[in-house]
Amino acid sequence: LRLRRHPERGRCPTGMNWIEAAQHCCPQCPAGKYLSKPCTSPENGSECLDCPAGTFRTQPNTLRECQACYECDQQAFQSVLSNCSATSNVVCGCEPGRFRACINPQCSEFSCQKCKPCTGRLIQRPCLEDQDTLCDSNCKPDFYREGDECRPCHKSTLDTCGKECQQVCGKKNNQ
Amino acid sequence: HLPILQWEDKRGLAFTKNNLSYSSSALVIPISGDYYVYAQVTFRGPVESSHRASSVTEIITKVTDSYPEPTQLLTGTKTLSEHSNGWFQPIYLGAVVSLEVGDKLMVNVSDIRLVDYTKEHKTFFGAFLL
Amino acid sequence: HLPILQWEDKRGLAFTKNNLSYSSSALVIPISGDYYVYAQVTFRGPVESSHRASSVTEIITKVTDSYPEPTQLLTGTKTLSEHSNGWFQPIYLGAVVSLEVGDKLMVNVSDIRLVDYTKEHKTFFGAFLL
Amino acid sequence: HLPILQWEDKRGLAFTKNNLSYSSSALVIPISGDYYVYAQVTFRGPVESSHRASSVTEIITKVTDSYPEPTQLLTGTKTLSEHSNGWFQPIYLGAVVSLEVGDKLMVNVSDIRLVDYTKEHKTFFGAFLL
Repeated sequence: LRLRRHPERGRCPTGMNWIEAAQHCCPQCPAGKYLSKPCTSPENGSECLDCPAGTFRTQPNTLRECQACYECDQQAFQSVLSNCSATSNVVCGCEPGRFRACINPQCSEFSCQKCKPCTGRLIQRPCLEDQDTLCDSNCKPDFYREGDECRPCHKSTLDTCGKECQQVCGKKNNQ
Repeated sequence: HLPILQWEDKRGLAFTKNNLSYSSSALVIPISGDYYVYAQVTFRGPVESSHRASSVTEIITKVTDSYPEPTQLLTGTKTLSEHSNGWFQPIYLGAVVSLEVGDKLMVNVSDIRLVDYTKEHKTFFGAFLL
Repeated sequence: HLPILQWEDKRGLAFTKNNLSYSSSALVIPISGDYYVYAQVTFRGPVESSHRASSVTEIITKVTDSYPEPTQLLTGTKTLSEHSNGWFQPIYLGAVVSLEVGDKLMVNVSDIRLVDYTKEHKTFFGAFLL
Repeated sequence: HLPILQWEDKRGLAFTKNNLSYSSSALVIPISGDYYVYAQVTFRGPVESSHRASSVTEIITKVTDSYPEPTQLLTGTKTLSEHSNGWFQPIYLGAVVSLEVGDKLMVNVSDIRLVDYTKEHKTFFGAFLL
Protein backbone atom coordinates (compact mmCIF):
# COMPACT_ATOMS: atom_id res chain seq x y z
CA LEU A 1 0.00 0.00 0.00
CA ARG A 2 1.19 3.47 -0.74
CA LEU A 3 0.41 6.09 1.89
CA ARG A 4 -1.72 8.69 0.28
CA ARG A 5 0.14 11.98 0.84
CA HIS A 6 -2.79 14.07 -0.10
CA PRO A 7 -6.35 13.45 1.10
CA GLU A 8 -8.49 11.69 -1.46
CA ARG A 9 -11.08 13.57 -3.41
CA GLY A 10 -13.82 14.88 -1.16
CA ARG A 11 -12.06 14.52 2.23
CA CYS A 12 -10.82 18.05 3.05
CA PRO A 13 -10.57 19.69 6.48
CA THR A 14 -13.46 22.01 7.33
CA GLY A 15 -13.26 25.34 5.59
CA MET A 16 -11.53 23.74 2.60
CA ASN A 17 -12.88 22.05 -0.54
CA TRP A 18 -11.41 19.51 -2.97
CA ILE A 19 -10.42 21.20 -6.24
CA GLU A 20 -10.55 18.64 -9.05
CA ALA A 21 -8.46 20.71 -11.46
CA ALA A 22 -5.72 21.19 -8.86
CA GLN A 23 -6.12 17.69 -7.33
CA HIS A 24 -5.82 19.06 -3.77
CA CYS A 25 -7.83 20.91 -1.15
CA CYS A 26 -8.08 24.71 -1.12
CA PRO A 27 -9.47 27.18 1.40
CA GLN A 28 -13.05 28.30 0.68
CA CYS A 29 -13.76 31.85 -0.43
CA PRO A 30 -16.06 33.70 1.99
CA ALA A 31 -19.72 34.38 1.19
CA GLY A 32 -20.02 37.25 -1.28
CA LYS A 33 -16.96 36.06 -3.22
CA TYR A 34 -16.15 33.33 -5.74
CA LEU A 35 -13.03 31.32 -6.59
CA SER A 36 -11.17 33.07 -9.38
CA LYS A 37 -7.99 30.95 -9.02
CA PRO A 38 -7.44 27.83 -6.90
CA CYS A 39 -4.62 27.82 -4.33
CA THR A 40 -1.30 26.42 -5.58
CA SER A 41 -1.17 24.17 -2.53
CA PRO A 42 -3.43 23.56 0.46
CA GLU A 43 -1.14 25.70 2.60
CA ASN A 44 -1.57 28.76 0.35
CA GLY A 45 -4.63 30.93 0.02
CA SER A 46 -7.20 30.68 -2.80
CA GLU A 47 -7.63 33.68 -5.05
CA CYS A 48 -11.15 35.00 -4.45
CA LEU A 49 -12.92 37.90 -6.16
CA ASP A 50 -16.02 39.82 -5.13
CA CYS A 51 -19.28 38.69 -6.73
CA PRO A 52 -19.90 41.11 -9.62
CA ALA A 53 -22.85 43.50 -9.25
CA GLY A 54 -26.10 41.64 -9.82
CA THR A 55 -24.76 38.36 -8.42
CA PHE A 56 -24.35 36.85 -4.94
CA ARG A 57 -23.10 33.88 -2.89
CA THR A 58 -24.74 33.28 0.47
CA GLN A 59 -22.18 30.69 1.66
CA PRO A 60 -18.40 30.14 1.75
CA ASN A 61 -17.52 28.36 -1.49
CA THR A 62 -15.02 27.34 -4.11
CA LEU A 63 -17.38 27.92 -7.04
CA ARG A 64 -16.24 29.51 -10.31
CA GLU A 65 -19.15 31.98 -10.51
CA CYS A 66 -21.71 33.68 -8.32
CA GLN A 67 -25.46 33.17 -8.69
CA ALA A 68 -27.39 35.79 -10.67
CA CYS A 69 -29.81 37.80 -8.54
CA TYR A 70 -33.51 37.36 -9.18
CA GLU A 71 -35.48 40.47 -10.12
CA CYS A 72 -38.78 41.61 -8.71
CA ASP A 73 -41.59 41.63 -11.24
CA GLN A 74 -42.40 45.32 -11.16
CA GLN A 75 -44.74 45.01 -14.14
CA ALA A 76 -46.78 42.61 -12.05
CA PHE A 77 -46.90 45.04 -9.05
CA GLN A 78 -44.11 43.35 -7.08
CA SER A 79 -41.89 45.55 -4.92
CA VAL A 80 -38.37 45.09 -3.58
CA LEU A 81 -38.42 44.22 0.14
CA SER A 82 -34.64 43.90 0.27
CA ASN A 83 -32.15 44.47 -2.50
CA CYS A 84 -29.76 41.84 -3.77
CA SER A 85 -26.40 42.11 -2.01
CA ALA A 86 -23.15 40.20 -2.50
CA THR A 87 -24.32 37.71 0.11
CA SER A 88 -28.12 37.58 -0.36
CA ASN A 89 -30.66 37.35 -3.15
CA VAL A 90 -33.33 40.01 -3.70
CA VAL A 91 -36.54 39.57 -1.69
CA CYS A 92 -39.76 40.63 -3.39
CA GLY A 93 -43.15 41.55 -1.96
CA CYS A 94 -46.21 43.41 -3.25
CA GLU A 95 -46.87 47.11 -3.73
CA PRO A 96 -49.03 48.80 -1.09
CA GLY A 97 -52.72 47.94 -1.49
CA ARG A 98 -51.89 44.47 -2.84
CA PHE A 99 -51.26 41.07 -1.25
CA ARG A 100 -49.30 37.94 -2.29
CA ALA A 101 -51.51 35.31 -3.96
CA CYS A 102 -49.36 32.16 -4.17
CA ILE A 103 -49.31 30.41 -7.55
CA ASN A 104 -47.33 27.37 -6.42
CA PRO A 105 -47.37 25.54 -3.09
CA GLN A 106 -43.94 26.91 -2.14
CA CYS A 107 -45.05 30.45 -3.01
CA SER A 108 -41.82 31.04 -4.91
CA GLU A 109 -44.16 32.27 -7.66
CA PHE A 110 -46.89 34.66 -6.65
CA SER A 111 -49.08 37.36 -8.16
CA CYS A 112 -49.91 40.64 -6.40
CA GLN A 113 -53.67 40.91 -6.12
CA LYS A 114 -55.56 44.06 -5.14
CA CYS A 115 -56.76 44.10 -1.52
CA LYS A 116 -60.54 44.03 -1.13
CA PRO A 117 -61.79 47.54 -0.22
CA CYS A 118 -64.72 46.33 2.01
CA THR A 119 -66.90 49.20 0.78
CA GLY A 120 -69.81 49.59 3.13
CA ARG A 121 -68.53 46.98 5.54
CA LEU A 122 -66.39 46.97 8.65
CA ILE A 123 -62.89 45.48 8.21
CA GLN A 124 -62.45 42.36 10.32
CA ARG A 125 -58.77 41.99 9.46
CA PRO A 126 -56.79 44.43 7.35
CA CYS A 127 -54.99 43.32 4.17
CA LEU A 128 -51.69 41.64 5.07
CA GLU A 129 -48.61 40.84 2.97
CA ASP A 130 -49.92 37.42 2.14
CA GLN A 131 -53.62 37.62 2.94
CA ASP A 132 -56.52 39.61 1.51
CA THR A 133 -58.59 41.95 3.66
CA LEU A 134 -61.25 40.14 5.69
CA CYS A 135 -64.49 42.11 5.49
CA ASP A 136 -67.33 41.86 7.98
CA SER A 137 -70.23 39.87 6.49
CA ASN A 138 -72.79 42.51 7.55
CA CYS A 139 -73.12 45.93 6.01
CA LYS A 140 -72.22 49.01 8.03
CA PRO A 141 -74.98 51.28 9.35
CA ASP A 142 -76.42 53.46 6.53
CA PHE A 143 -75.62 50.72 4.00
CA TYR A 144 -77.99 48.08 2.65
CA ARG A 145 -77.19 44.75 0.99
CA GLU A 146 -77.66 44.24 -2.74
CA GLY A 147 -76.33 40.86 -3.88
CA ASP A 148 -72.76 40.65 -2.57
CA GLU A 149 -72.43 44.40 -2.23
CA CYS A 150 -73.23 46.95 0.46
CA ARG A 151 -74.69 50.15 -1.01
CA PRO A 152 -75.07 53.49 0.79
CA CYS A 153 -78.58 54.68 1.69
CA HIS A 154 -79.68 57.70 -0.36
CA LYS A 155 -82.63 59.85 0.63
CA SER A 156 -83.28 60.58 -3.08
CA THR A 157 -83.81 56.96 -4.08
CA LEU A 158 -85.59 55.88 -0.89
CA ASP A 159 -89.03 55.42 -2.38
CA THR A 160 -87.80 53.53 -5.46
CA CYS A 161 -85.25 51.22 -3.89
CA GLY A 162 -85.88 47.55 -3.08
CA LYS A 163 -87.25 45.85 0.00
CA GLU A 164 -83.86 45.42 1.74
CA CYS A 165 -83.01 49.07 1.14
CA GLN A 166 -86.40 50.24 2.35
CA GLN A 167 -86.01 48.17 5.50
CA VAL A 168 -82.53 49.43 6.34
CA CYS A 169 -82.63 52.98 5.03
CA GLY A 170 -86.36 53.65 5.54
CA LYS A 171 -86.22 52.71 9.29
CA LYS A 172 -83.36 55.16 9.86
CA ASN A 173 -85.41 58.00 8.38
CA ASN A 174 -88.43 57.34 10.57
CA GLN A 175 -86.46 57.56 13.88
CA HIS B 1 -37.17 21.82 -0.89
CA LEU B 2 -39.38 20.45 -3.64
CA PRO B 3 -39.77 16.66 -3.93
CA ILE B 4 -37.08 14.91 -6.01
CA LEU B 5 -38.02 12.39 -8.71
CA GLN B 6 -36.45 8.95 -8.76
CA TRP B 7 -35.59 7.36 -12.08
CA GLU B 8 -35.19 3.94 -13.75
CA ASP B 9 -31.69 3.87 -15.25
CA LYS B 10 -31.37 0.38 -16.72
CA ARG B 11 -34.56 -1.16 -17.98
CA GLY B 12 -36.44 -0.35 -21.18
CA LEU B 13 -35.24 2.79 -23.00
CA ALA B 14 -33.21 3.90 -19.98
CA PHE B 15 -29.40 3.65 -20.05
CA THR B 16 -26.31 5.38 -18.74
CA LYS B 17 -22.87 5.26 -20.37
CA ASN B 18 -19.51 7.05 -20.63
CA ASN B 19 -19.32 7.05 -16.82
CA LEU B 20 -22.36 9.25 -16.46
CA SER B 21 -23.84 7.34 -13.52
CA TYR B 22 -27.11 7.45 -11.66
CA SER B 23 -27.32 7.09 -7.89
CA SER B 24 -29.81 8.20 -5.24
CA SER B 25 -32.01 10.14 -7.60
CA ALA B 26 -29.17 12.01 -9.28
CA LEU B 27 -27.09 11.88 -12.45
CA VAL B 28 -23.46 12.18 -11.34
CA ILE B 29 -21.11 14.11 -13.64
CA PRO B 30 -17.92 12.13 -14.40
CA ILE B 31 -15.84 14.86 -16.09
CA SER B 32 -16.08 18.62 -16.06
CA GLY B 33 -17.45 20.22 -19.21
CA ASP B 34 -20.50 21.63 -20.96
CA TYR B 35 -23.50 19.32 -21.01
CA TYR B 36 -26.86 19.54 -22.74
CA VAL B 37 -29.22 18.62 -19.91
CA TYR B 38 -32.91 17.89 -20.55
CA ALA B 39 -35.98 16.47 -18.85
CA GLN B 40 -39.66 16.12 -19.57
CA VAL B 41 -42.24 15.52 -16.87
CA THR B 42 -45.83 14.74 -17.83
CA PHE B 43 -48.16 15.94 -15.10
CA ARG B 44 -51.73 14.69 -14.84
CA GLY B 45 -54.63 15.23 -12.51
CA PRO B 46 -56.77 15.78 -10.63
CA VAL B 47 -55.53 13.11 -8.24
CA GLU B 48 -57.84 13.66 -5.28
CA SER B 49 -60.63 16.14 -5.71
CA SER B 50 -59.63 17.61 -2.36
CA HIS B 51 -56.39 18.94 -3.74
CA ARG B 52 -56.85 21.45 -6.59
CA ALA B 53 -53.41 22.18 -8.06
CA SER B 54 -53.35 25.62 -9.63
CA SER B 55 -49.95 25.13 -11.23
CA VAL B 56 -47.23 22.56 -11.92
CA THR B 57 -43.49 23.16 -11.78
CA GLU B 58 -40.48 21.15 -12.96
CA ILE B 59 -36.95 22.20 -11.98
CA ILE B 60 -33.62 20.68 -13.02
CA THR B 61 -31.31 21.29 -10.06
CA LYS B 62 -27.56 20.97 -9.50
CA VAL B 63 -26.14 19.88 -6.16
CA THR B 64 -22.43 19.98 -5.46
CA ASP B 65 -20.57 18.61 -2.44
CA SER B 66 -18.72 21.86 -1.97
CA TYR B 67 -21.77 24.06 -1.63
CA PRO B 68 -24.66 23.62 0.82
CA GLU B 69 -27.40 25.02 -1.41
CA PRO B 70 -28.77 23.47 -4.64
CA THR B 71 -28.64 25.61 -7.81
CA GLN B 72 -31.76 25.79 -9.95
CA LEU B 73 -30.55 25.34 -13.55
CA LEU B 74 -33.80 25.15 -15.57
CA THR B 75 -37.38 25.74 -14.53
CA GLY B 76 -40.71 25.19 -16.27
CA THR B 77 -43.76 26.40 -14.42
CA LYS B 78 -47.29 26.36 -15.89
CA THR B 79 -50.60 27.42 -14.39
CA LEU B 80 -53.49 25.07 -14.84
CA SER B 81 -56.84 26.23 -16.12
CA GLU B 82 -57.95 22.73 -16.63
CA HIS B 83 -61.38 21.32 -16.26
CA SER B 84 -62.26 18.86 -13.59
CA ASN B 85 -62.48 15.59 -15.42
CA GLY B 86 -58.80 14.85 -16.02
CA TRP B 87 -55.96 16.87 -17.48
CA PHE B 88 -52.46 16.21 -18.90
CA GLN B 89 -49.63 18.72 -19.11
CA PRO B 90 -46.08 17.91 -20.32
CA ILE B 91 -43.21 20.28 -19.50
CA TYR B 92 -39.97 19.88 -21.47
CA LEU B 93 -36.73 21.62 -20.43
CA GLY B 94 -33.31 21.53 -22.06
CA ALA B 95 -30.20 23.69 -22.18
CA VAL B 96 -26.39 23.72 -22.07
CA VAL B 97 -24.88 24.11 -18.60
CA SER B 98 -21.27 24.07 -17.39
CA LEU B 99 -20.74 21.29 -14.86
CA GLU B 100 -17.85 20.11 -12.70
CA VAL B 101 -16.87 16.53 -12.00
CA GLY B 102 -18.94 15.25 -9.06
CA ASP B 103 -21.83 17.62 -9.62
CA LYS B 104 -25.21 15.93 -9.22
CA LEU B 105 -28.25 16.69 -11.38
CA MET B 106 -31.78 16.10 -10.11
CA VAL B 107 -35.33 16.84 -11.16
CA ASN B 108 -37.69 18.45 -8.63
CA VAL B 109 -41.41 18.85 -9.07
CA SER B 110 -44.04 20.92 -7.30
CA ASP B 111 -46.21 17.90 -6.42
CA ILE B 112 -45.05 14.33 -6.88
CA ARG B 113 -48.63 12.99 -6.82
CA LEU B 114 -49.31 14.79 -10.12
CA VAL B 115 -46.44 13.13 -12.01
CA ASP B 116 -47.39 10.57 -14.69
CA TYR B 117 -44.78 7.87 -14.08
CA THR B 118 -46.75 5.15 -15.89
CA LYS B 119 -44.92 5.26 -19.26
CA GLU B 120 -41.19 5.77 -19.78
CA HIS B 121 -41.76 7.77 -22.97
CA LYS B 122 -43.84 10.41 -21.20
CA THR B 123 -41.48 11.35 -18.36
CA PHE B 124 -37.72 11.22 -18.95
CA PHE B 125 -34.42 12.86 -17.96
CA GLY B 126 -30.95 12.89 -19.48
CA ALA B 127 -27.70 14.69 -20.28
CA PHE B 128 -24.84 14.45 -22.79
CA LEU B 129 -21.38 16.01 -22.95
CA LEU B 130 -20.80 18.39 -25.87
CA HIS C 1 -51.89 2.96 -35.10
CA LEU C 2 -51.97 6.73 -34.90
CA PRO C 3 -51.54 8.65 -38.16
CA ILE C 4 -47.94 9.23 -39.27
CA LEU C 5 -46.78 12.66 -40.36
CA GLN C 6 -45.02 13.17 -43.67
CA TRP C 7 -42.14 15.64 -43.91
CA GLU C 8 -40.40 17.92 -46.41
CA ASP C 9 -36.70 16.94 -46.35
CA LYS C 10 -35.09 19.19 -48.97
CA ARG C 11 -36.70 22.57 -49.45
CA GLY C 12 -36.45 25.59 -47.15
CA LEU C 13 -34.86 24.91 -43.77
CA ALA C 14 -35.15 21.15 -44.24
CA PHE C 15 -32.04 19.08 -44.93
CA THR C 16 -30.59 15.63 -44.32
CA LYS C 17 -26.86 14.84 -44.25
CA ASN C 18 -24.27 12.36 -42.97
CA ASN C 19 -26.35 9.57 -44.54
CA LEU C 20 -29.31 10.21 -42.27
CA SER C 21 -31.93 9.75 -44.97
CA TYR C 22 -35.65 10.31 -45.17
CA SER C 23 -37.98 7.91 -46.96
CA SER C 24 -41.69 7.09 -46.68
CA SER C 25 -42.30 9.28 -43.65
CA ALA C 26 -39.31 8.05 -41.70
CA LEU C 27 -35.78 9.10 -40.83
CA VAL C 28 -33.57 6.09 -41.49
CA ILE C 29 -30.62 5.56 -39.14
CA PRO C 30 -27.35 5.01 -41.09
CA ILE C 31 -25.07 3.92 -38.23
CA SER C 32 -25.80 2.55 -34.78
CA GLY C 33 -25.27 4.91 -31.87
CA ASP C 34 -26.88 7.35 -29.51
CA TYR C 35 -28.92 10.07 -31.17
CA TYR C 36 -30.62 13.16 -29.80
CA VAL C 37 -34.03 12.91 -31.45
CA TYR C 38 -36.49 15.80 -31.36
CA ALA C 39 -39.75 16.97 -32.90
CA GLN C 40 -42.21 19.79 -32.44
CA VAL C 41 -45.78 19.65 -33.69
CA THR C 42 -47.97 22.73 -33.52
CA PHE C 43 -51.58 21.72 -33.21
CA ARG C 44 -54.39 24.15 -33.96
CA GLY C 45 -58.15 24.00 -34.01
CA PRO C 46 -61.05 23.74 -33.99
CA VAL C 47 -61.08 22.35 -37.50
CA GLU C 48 -64.77 21.46 -37.86
CA SER C 49 -67.13 22.42 -35.14
CA SER C 50 -68.47 18.88 -35.16
CA HIS C 51 -65.24 17.41 -33.87
CA ARG C 52 -64.23 18.77 -30.44
CA ALA C 53 -60.75 17.45 -29.66
CA SER C 54 -60.26 17.17 -25.93
CA SER C 55 -56.54 16.49 -26.17
CA VAL C 56 -53.63 16.34 -28.60
CA THR C 57 -50.80 13.83 -28.63
CA GLU C 58 -47.44 13.64 -30.41
CA ILE C 59 -45.34 10.47 -30.32
CA ILE C 60 -41.87 9.84 -31.75
CA THR C 61 -41.84 6.16 -32.70
CA LYS C 62 -39.13 3.69 -33.72
CA VAL C 63 -39.80 0.93 -36.20
CA THR C 64 -37.22 -1.76 -36.73
CA ASP C 65 -37.19 -4.61 -39.22
CA SER C 66 -36.30 -7.10 -36.52
CA TYR C 67 -39.43 -6.42 -34.44
CA PRO C 68 -43.04 -6.28 -35.65
CA GLU C 69 -44.25 -3.67 -33.15
CA PRO C 70 -43.29 0.00 -33.23
CA THR C 71 -41.64 1.33 -30.06
CA GLN C 72 -42.89 4.60 -28.60
CA LEU C 73 -39.73 6.59 -27.75
CA LEU C 74 -41.12 9.99 -26.68
CA THR C 75 -44.68 11.13 -26.05
CA GLY C 76 -46.19 14.55 -25.40
CA THR C 77 -49.88 14.63 -24.60
CA LYS C 78 -51.88 17.67 -23.51
CA THR C 79 -55.55 18.16 -22.74
CA LEU C 80 -57.23 21.12 -24.31
CA SER C 81 -59.31 23.54 -22.29
CA GLU C 82 -59.40 25.97 -25.11
CA HIS C 83 -62.17 28.25 -26.03
CA SER C 84 -64.11 27.83 -29.22
CA ASN C 85 -62.75 30.53 -31.43
CA GLY C 86 -59.37 29.09 -32.39
CA TRP C 87 -56.52 27.64 -30.34
CA PHE C 88 -52.82 26.83 -30.86
CA GLN C 89 -50.79 24.31 -28.89
CA PRO C 90 -47.14 23.41 -29.63
CA ILE C 91 -45.67 20.20 -28.20
CA TYR C 92 -41.86 19.83 -28.21
CA LEU C 93 -40.13 16.51 -27.50
CA GLY C 94 -36.43 15.68 -27.41
CA ALA C 95 -34.17 13.07 -25.84
CA VAL C 96 -31.21 10.76 -26.36
CA VAL C 97 -32.09 7.28 -27.60
CA SER C 98 -29.93 4.33 -28.62
CA LEU C 99 -30.59 3.34 -32.22
CA GLU C 100 -29.38 0.63 -34.55
CA VAL C 101 -28.49 0.97 -38.19
CA GLY C 102 -31.69 0.64 -40.25
CA ASP C 103 -34.03 1.78 -37.49
CA LYS C 104 -36.74 4.12 -38.72
CA LEU C 105 -38.00 7.13 -36.75
CA MET C 106 -41.47 8.54 -37.31
CA VAL C 107 -43.82 11.05 -35.73
CA ASN C 108 -47.39 10.02 -34.95
CA VAL C 109 -50.16 12.37 -33.92
CA SER C 110 -53.56 11.89 -32.37
CA ASP C 111 -55.40 13.71 -35.17
CA ILE C 112 -53.71 14.74 -38.38
CA ARG C 113 -56.40 17.34 -39.15
CA LEU C 114 -55.27 19.34 -36.09
CA VAL C 115 -51.64 19.64 -37.23
CA ASP C 116 -50.48 23.09 -38.36
CA TYR C 117 -48.40 22.18 -41.39
CA THR C 118 -48.54 25.69 -42.88
CA LYS C 119 -45.12 26.94 -41.70
CA GLU C 120 -41.91 24.93 -41.52
CA HIS C 121 -40.77 26.73 -38.37
CA LYS C 122 -43.83 25.67 -36.39
CA THR C 123 -43.74 21.90 -36.98
CA PHE C 124 -40.37 20.17 -37.39
CA PHE C 125 -38.55 16.88 -36.75
CA GLY C 126 -34.88 15.89 -36.59
CA ALA C 127 -32.06 13.87 -35.06
CA PHE C 128 -28.28 14.04 -34.67
CA LEU C 129 -25.64 11.51 -33.67
CA LEU C 130 -23.79 12.28 -30.43
CA HIS D 1 -41.11 43.13 -36.54
CA LEU D 2 -41.77 41.58 -33.17
CA PRO D 3 -39.78 42.86 -30.16
CA ILE D 4 -36.33 41.31 -29.70
CA LEU D 5 -35.23 40.03 -26.30
CA GLN D 6 -31.96 41.14 -24.75
CA TRP D 7 -29.86 38.64 -22.79
CA GLU D 8 -27.30 38.49 -19.96
CA ASP D 9 -24.24 36.67 -21.36
CA LYS D 10 -21.74 36.68 -18.48
CA ARG D 11 -23.22 36.61 -15.00
CA GLY D 12 -24.70 33.63 -13.18
CA LEU D 13 -25.35 30.57 -15.37
CA ALA D 14 -24.85 32.55 -18.58
CA PHE D 15 -21.66 32.07 -20.63
CA THR D 16 -20.37 32.16 -24.19
CA LYS D 17 -17.35 30.25 -25.47
CA ASN D 18 -15.68 28.81 -28.58
CA ASN D 19 -16.04 32.22 -30.23
CA LEU D 20 -19.83 32.10 -30.15
CA SER D 21 -20.29 35.72 -29.12
CA TYR D 22 -23.24 37.81 -28.01
CA SER D 23 -23.70 41.41 -29.17
CA SER D 24 -26.72 43.71 -29.56
CA SER D 25 -29.27 41.08 -28.68
CA ALA D 26 -27.88 38.42 -30.98
CA LEU D 27 -25.71 35.31 -30.85
CA VAL D 28 -23.14 35.68 -33.62
CA ILE D 29 -22.09 32.51 -35.45
CA PRO D 30 -18.27 32.17 -35.61
CA ILE D 31 -17.98 29.25 -38.06
CA SER D 32 -20.39 27.78 -40.57
CA GLY D 33 -22.00 24.48 -39.66
CA ASP D 34 -25.01 22.77 -38.16
CA TYR D 35 -26.02 24.06 -34.76
CA TYR D 36 -28.60 22.88 -32.25
CA VAL D 37 -30.33 26.15 -31.37
CA TYR D 38 -32.75 26.39 -28.44
CA ALA D 39 -34.60 28.91 -26.31
CA GLN D 40 -37.22 28.89 -23.60
CA VAL D 41 -39.31 31.94 -22.76
CA THR D 42 -41.58 31.87 -19.73
CA PHE D 43 -44.51 34.18 -20.29
CA ARG D 44 -46.63 35.41 -17.39
CA GLY D 45 -49.57 37.72 -16.92
CA PRO D 46 -51.89 39.48 -16.70
CA VAL D 47 -49.70 42.57 -16.47
CA GLU D 48 -52.32 45.30 -16.67
CA SER D 49 -55.94 44.34 -16.57
CA SER D 50 -56.52 46.57 -19.54
CA HIS D 51 -54.47 44.39 -21.83
CA ARG D 52 -55.84 40.84 -22.19
CA ALA D 53 -53.34 38.79 -24.24
CA SER D 54 -55.10 36.00 -26.10
CA SER D 55 -51.89 34.25 -27.15
CA VAL D 56 -48.11 34.30 -26.72
CA THR D 57 -45.49 33.65 -29.38
CA GLU D 58 -41.74 32.99 -29.30
CA ILE D 59 -39.68 32.97 -32.50
CA ILE D 60 -35.99 32.17 -32.97
CA THR D 61 -34.91 34.29 -35.92
CA LYS D 62 -31.81 34.38 -38.13
CA VAL D 63 -30.51 37.63 -39.56
CA THR D 64 -27.77 37.59 -42.14
CA ASP D 65 -25.91 40.50 -43.72
CA SER D 66 -26.43 39.11 -47.19
CA TYR D 67 -30.26 39.15 -47.00
CA PRO D 68 -32.48 42.05 -45.88
CA GLU D 69 -35.25 39.92 -44.38
CA PRO D 70 -34.93 37.95 -41.14
CA THR D 71 -35.64 34.20 -41.41
CA GLN D 72 -37.93 32.61 -38.84
CA LEU D 73 -36.18 29.38 -37.81
CA LEU D 74 -38.39 28.09 -34.97
CA THR D 75 -41.76 29.28 -33.70
CA GLY D 76 -43.81 28.38 -30.64
CA THR D 77 -47.24 29.96 -30.38
CA LYS D 78 -49.87 29.16 -27.76
CA THR D 79 -53.32 30.57 -27.10
CA LEU D 80 -54.16 31.50 -23.57
CA SER D 81 -57.28 30.39 -21.77
CA GLU D 82 -55.99 31.45 -18.45
CA HIS D 83 -57.84 32.78 -15.49
CA SER D 84 -57.47 36.29 -14.20
CA ASN D 85 -55.31 36.09 -11.14
CA GLY D 86 -51.95 35.24 -12.67
CA TRP D 87 -50.88 32.73 -15.31
CA PHE D 88 -47.55 31.23 -16.42
CA GLN D 89 -46.76 29.65 -19.80
CA PRO D 90 -43.29 28.39 -20.77
CA ILE D 91 -42.51 27.79 -24.46
CA TYR D 92 -39.41 25.70 -25.32
CA LEU D 93 -38.02 25.51 -28.85
CA GLY D 94 -35.01 23.59 -30.15
CA ALA D 95 -33.77 22.19 -33.44
CA VAL D 96 -30.77 21.73 -35.73
CA VAL D 97 -30.26 24.52 -38.27
CA SER D 98 -27.54 25.13 -40.85
CA LEU D 99 -25.83 28.46 -40.23
CA GLU D 100 -23.12 30.48 -41.94
CA VAL D 101 -20.32 32.41 -40.29
CA GLY D 102 -21.62 35.87 -39.31
CA ASP D 103 -25.26 34.83 -39.07
CA LYS D 104 -27.03 36.35 -36.09
CA LEU D 105 -29.61 34.51 -33.97
CA MET D 106 -32.24 36.39 -31.99
CA VAL D 107 -35.37 35.65 -30.01
CA ASN D 108 -38.54 37.63 -30.78
CA VAL D 109 -41.68 37.59 -28.68
CA SER D 110 -45.25 38.68 -29.28
CA ASP D 111 -45.32 41.02 -26.26
CA ILE D 112 -42.24 41.88 -24.25
CA ARG D 113 -44.30 42.95 -21.23
CA LEU D 114 -45.46 39.34 -20.81
CA VAL D 115 -41.93 37.90 -20.55
CA ASP D 116 -40.85 36.65 -17.12
CA TYR D 117 -37.33 38.07 -16.86
CA THR D 118 -37.08 37.67 -13.07
CA LYS D 119 -35.15 34.36 -12.85
CA GLU D 120 -32.38 33.20 -15.21
CA HIS D 121 -33.54 29.57 -15.08
CA LYS D 122 -36.99 30.35 -16.46
CA THR D 123 -36.06 32.18 -19.67
CA PHE D 124 -32.89 31.18 -21.55
CA PHE D 125 -31.35 30.96 -25.03
CA GLY D 126 -28.39 29.08 -26.49
CA ALA D 127 -26.75 27.17 -29.32
CA PHE D 128 -23.99 24.61 -29.83
CA LEU D 129 -22.13 23.35 -32.90
CA LEU D 130 -22.68 19.68 -33.76
